[in-house]
Amino acid sequence: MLNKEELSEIIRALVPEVVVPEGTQLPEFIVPAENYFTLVEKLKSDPKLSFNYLISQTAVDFQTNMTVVCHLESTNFRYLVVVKVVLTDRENPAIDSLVALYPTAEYLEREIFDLFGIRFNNHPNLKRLFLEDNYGYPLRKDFRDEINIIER
Amino acid sequence: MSSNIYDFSSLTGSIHSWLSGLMSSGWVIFSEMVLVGLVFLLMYALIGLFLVYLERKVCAIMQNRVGPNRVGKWGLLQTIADLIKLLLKELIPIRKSDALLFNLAPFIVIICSFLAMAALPYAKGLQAIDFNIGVFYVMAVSSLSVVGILLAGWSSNSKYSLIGAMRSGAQIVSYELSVGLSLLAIVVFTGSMQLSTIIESQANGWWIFKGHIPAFISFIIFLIASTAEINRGPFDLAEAESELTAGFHTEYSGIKFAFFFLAEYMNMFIVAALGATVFLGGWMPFHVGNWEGFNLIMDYIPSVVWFFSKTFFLILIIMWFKWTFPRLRIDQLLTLEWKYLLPISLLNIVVIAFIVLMGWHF
Amino acid sequence: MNSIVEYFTDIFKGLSSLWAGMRVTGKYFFSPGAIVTQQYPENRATLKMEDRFKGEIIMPHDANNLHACTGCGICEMNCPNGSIEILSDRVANAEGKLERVIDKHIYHLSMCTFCGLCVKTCPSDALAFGQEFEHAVFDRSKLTKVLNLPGSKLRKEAK
Amino acid sequence: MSEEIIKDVIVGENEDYIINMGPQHPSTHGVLRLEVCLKGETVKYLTPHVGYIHRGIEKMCEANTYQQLIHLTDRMDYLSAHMNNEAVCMIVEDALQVEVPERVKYIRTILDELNRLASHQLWWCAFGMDLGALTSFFYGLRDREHILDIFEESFGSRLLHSFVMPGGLMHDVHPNFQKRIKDFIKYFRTKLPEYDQLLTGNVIFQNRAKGIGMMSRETAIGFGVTGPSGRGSNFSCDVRKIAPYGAYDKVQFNEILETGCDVFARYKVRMAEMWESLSILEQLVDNIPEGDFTAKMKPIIKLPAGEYFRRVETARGELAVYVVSDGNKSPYRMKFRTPNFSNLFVMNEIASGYKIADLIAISGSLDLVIPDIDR
Repeated sequence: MLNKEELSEIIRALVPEVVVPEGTQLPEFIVPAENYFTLVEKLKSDPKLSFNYLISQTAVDFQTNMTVVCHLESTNFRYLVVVKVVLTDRENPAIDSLVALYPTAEYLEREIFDLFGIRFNNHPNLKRLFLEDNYGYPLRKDFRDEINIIER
Repeated sequence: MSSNIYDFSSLTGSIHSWLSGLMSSGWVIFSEMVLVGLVFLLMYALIGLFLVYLERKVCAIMQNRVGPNRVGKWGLLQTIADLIKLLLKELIPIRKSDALLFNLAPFIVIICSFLAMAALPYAKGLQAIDFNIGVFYVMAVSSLSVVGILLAGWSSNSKYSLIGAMRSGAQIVSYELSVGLSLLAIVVFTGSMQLSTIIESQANGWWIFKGHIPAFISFIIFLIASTAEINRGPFDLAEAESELTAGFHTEYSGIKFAFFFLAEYMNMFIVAALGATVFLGGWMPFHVGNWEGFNLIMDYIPSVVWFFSKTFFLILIIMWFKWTFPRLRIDQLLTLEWKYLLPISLLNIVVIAFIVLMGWHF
Repeated sequence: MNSIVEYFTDIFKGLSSLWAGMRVTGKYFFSPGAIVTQQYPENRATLKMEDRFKGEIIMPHDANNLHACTGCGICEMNCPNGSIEILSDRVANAEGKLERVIDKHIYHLSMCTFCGLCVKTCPSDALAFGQEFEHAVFDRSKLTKVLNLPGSKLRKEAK
Repeated sequence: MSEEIIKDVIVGENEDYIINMGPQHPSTHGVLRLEVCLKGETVKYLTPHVGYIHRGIEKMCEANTYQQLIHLTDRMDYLSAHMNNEAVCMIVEDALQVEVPERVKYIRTILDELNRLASHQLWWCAFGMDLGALTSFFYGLRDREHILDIFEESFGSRLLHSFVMPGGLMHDVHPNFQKRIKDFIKYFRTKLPEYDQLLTGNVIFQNRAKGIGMMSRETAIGFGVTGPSGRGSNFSCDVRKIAPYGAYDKVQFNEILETGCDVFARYKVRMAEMWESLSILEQLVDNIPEGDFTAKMKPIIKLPAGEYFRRVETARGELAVYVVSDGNKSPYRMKFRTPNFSNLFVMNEIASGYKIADLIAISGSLDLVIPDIDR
């Protein structure tokens, strides 16, 4: 069982652009958007890590940027890591899709697209999941709906 | 035999002679037909309503429930209330459906069950028409209802209905064989297809007891196959409410739906009556060998009671099946027929023929 | 030969497993005492709800038509659905000071999700859960209730 | 609706025969729509459509305080309401570094298991009914009633009991709590063998359930299928074992794993889990320590700025909660990774190629609760 430092050493060796913030609950790795897919692919295929289970994939709107957050677990070694991508372009955020690695990402990414409007490159079927096509992106902080949402 | 104290032939004979005194023979036959038709119509409605009520109560008690208990004493009028509701409901026309066939289908189904009722012997001397091919006639007529089901499924212009109808077609066509072969076993024993002859031949014991193990096996096969033939659970694939919502009658509403519903229960009554007649001695009382006193007491129970109690016993068993077992899948249904029931009943017929040839039966 | 034996043991096993299921339903069929259905409208007299049952929010009043609500508004603040509205007045008391007194404690039953936060957080234990559960009415406005009875006053604790 | 809009639809030989299963269909267990393409009776492919009851719980959480949003989580997976509550409460306790009393941990674990039992019972009813055995539905509901009565006595509500608060419980359990649970365990131990006689051993049931809906371990992990559905494919995903919470580190229990990968394996996992839950309850119910029912909490909870992640095992799989806090009294972003979301979307993978009747069995074996998907 590797501890947090050893894990970040290994991952830093895989993709050197990774930034490891301090003082987080789980091992966290912030990666540039262009290295995102490569990193996750290596995390999954590396026999020492084999992060084969994508627990959750979501996004957070920090108003200055959009952050895509992935929680990955390795079912063999029970490591849990967080991979983050900061997207500074809030108008047209786009990122690589993980569908090729994890089939569950297809629907998680559709949900993110539905609620945040983040586009996923190479996604086989990027359509809205829950809402209508012209609804807007409700989980963005600047989303306003005077009719249906009552502000308190 | 002293079992003719409740003979209905004297009653029917006296009605016939009374009518003959009033009018010419052509009119006698016509008025008798009207009379019998009215009696059957009344009986059909009463039995149908009671069976619906019975089914609800039986399943409720099996499931630790009370069942209908609001309308009337113990909910006895519940089905009548339901019938009134169904009569008042709107008949919804389906867009792009074949209107003629769509409206025709419920009538075909219900007429088939009417026809079959005519040949059943309800008591000694109480039978509308005693064909010499009675068994064959009942089977042939009751299997006609598949035409109605296929028409209903096809003409509704609904995909669920179509799947249900196709299932029903495959199911009835294959299970008809097993029903026929299991009835054939008793026909071989008696040497006659006439229902009255079959009953008379059971005066000294029912075929299920007299016919050794082969008769029992054909009784079991008859129960299974006839349950399948009338589209009842666990073989209710044609309506399969968890898969096809309501199968072939998804698009029907109001009284047209009620026709399907009633016909299903009447078909159950018909196969149970046929099974009771052929295997359990029809209206023949239960006799045990040389117990004269016991047999005499049994003779005092009217033959109508015997017939209906045997029929309802079989109906209860069929209901018991439905409320216990999960539904089969279509391929398993056909596997059961072609791999198990059909070979066994064929083998059974051969064994029975051998027994009859050697004269080993009582 | 083996397959023939298997064929018949399959039939036998299948039939016996079916019989096991039929025994269960048959057992209940012949023991109507096992019926568990409660016949609801008839058993109203004997139907006793648990004393913690969350039926609706009530404000208990004592025999002198006094309640404990000071109108502080904590329940209104804590309600996640906005189902409580408090209309309070300022009334001069005996010493001439202005004191806050509730005018109406309005409770919208139609918006309540029975989370219990108002009862839990009330500092003076003025609210409680009632046992009433038959809330169906013909008019939606009847679901808006005023919890403090007309003419009721704040119970002054003996100092 | 005008006549012109409706055109004749002619299904040619090369066109797919598509039927819509749902949103109002007896066996989709909620407002789920499955667009099923059939060839004869065989499913060629299917597409799930969700969102009919999307309520935006994640958005609503952003406007509520941590105490207030507890009652929203009840309404995600209403059959494991208690586990959902507990997940949020534990994340708050983690962030504030509050140590909850032992008594609270024990009671929470007991409630977890009771809730799991109630949920599995309801699944058993519904699964029997999906396969056409209607009697099983009433037997399961009859026994579930006993658990709901225990809930009602202690928390006042039967299904959506927002009973767990950050830091502990809303109030203490009823004095009868232990006795009633013991009675229930005794009662249910006599009823579970009946379930087996009625359904498990039945030859028709076994033929319906065996060998269909094959989901390999890789598929289960790839699609994130957790809970009993995943464990039926030998995917060890029980959070109670991986990261014990509550009093799960103090009890002996087995993680049920089956290697069958089919519907029957998933069925067996759930049946075995009911026995396992009974044994966990037996170990805990007599050992509830005395003490407070809540830790000292401030009336206004403000989570320190940061990100928190917590997983619990609900009756249907792994529920993960991810909170981003900016130091205010309500979360900045709250994400629920709900088990049914992943469990649903594996349907196309495991139901293609089987009969339409098997599709019902497969969706029943995944034990879907639709509000959990739509959130």
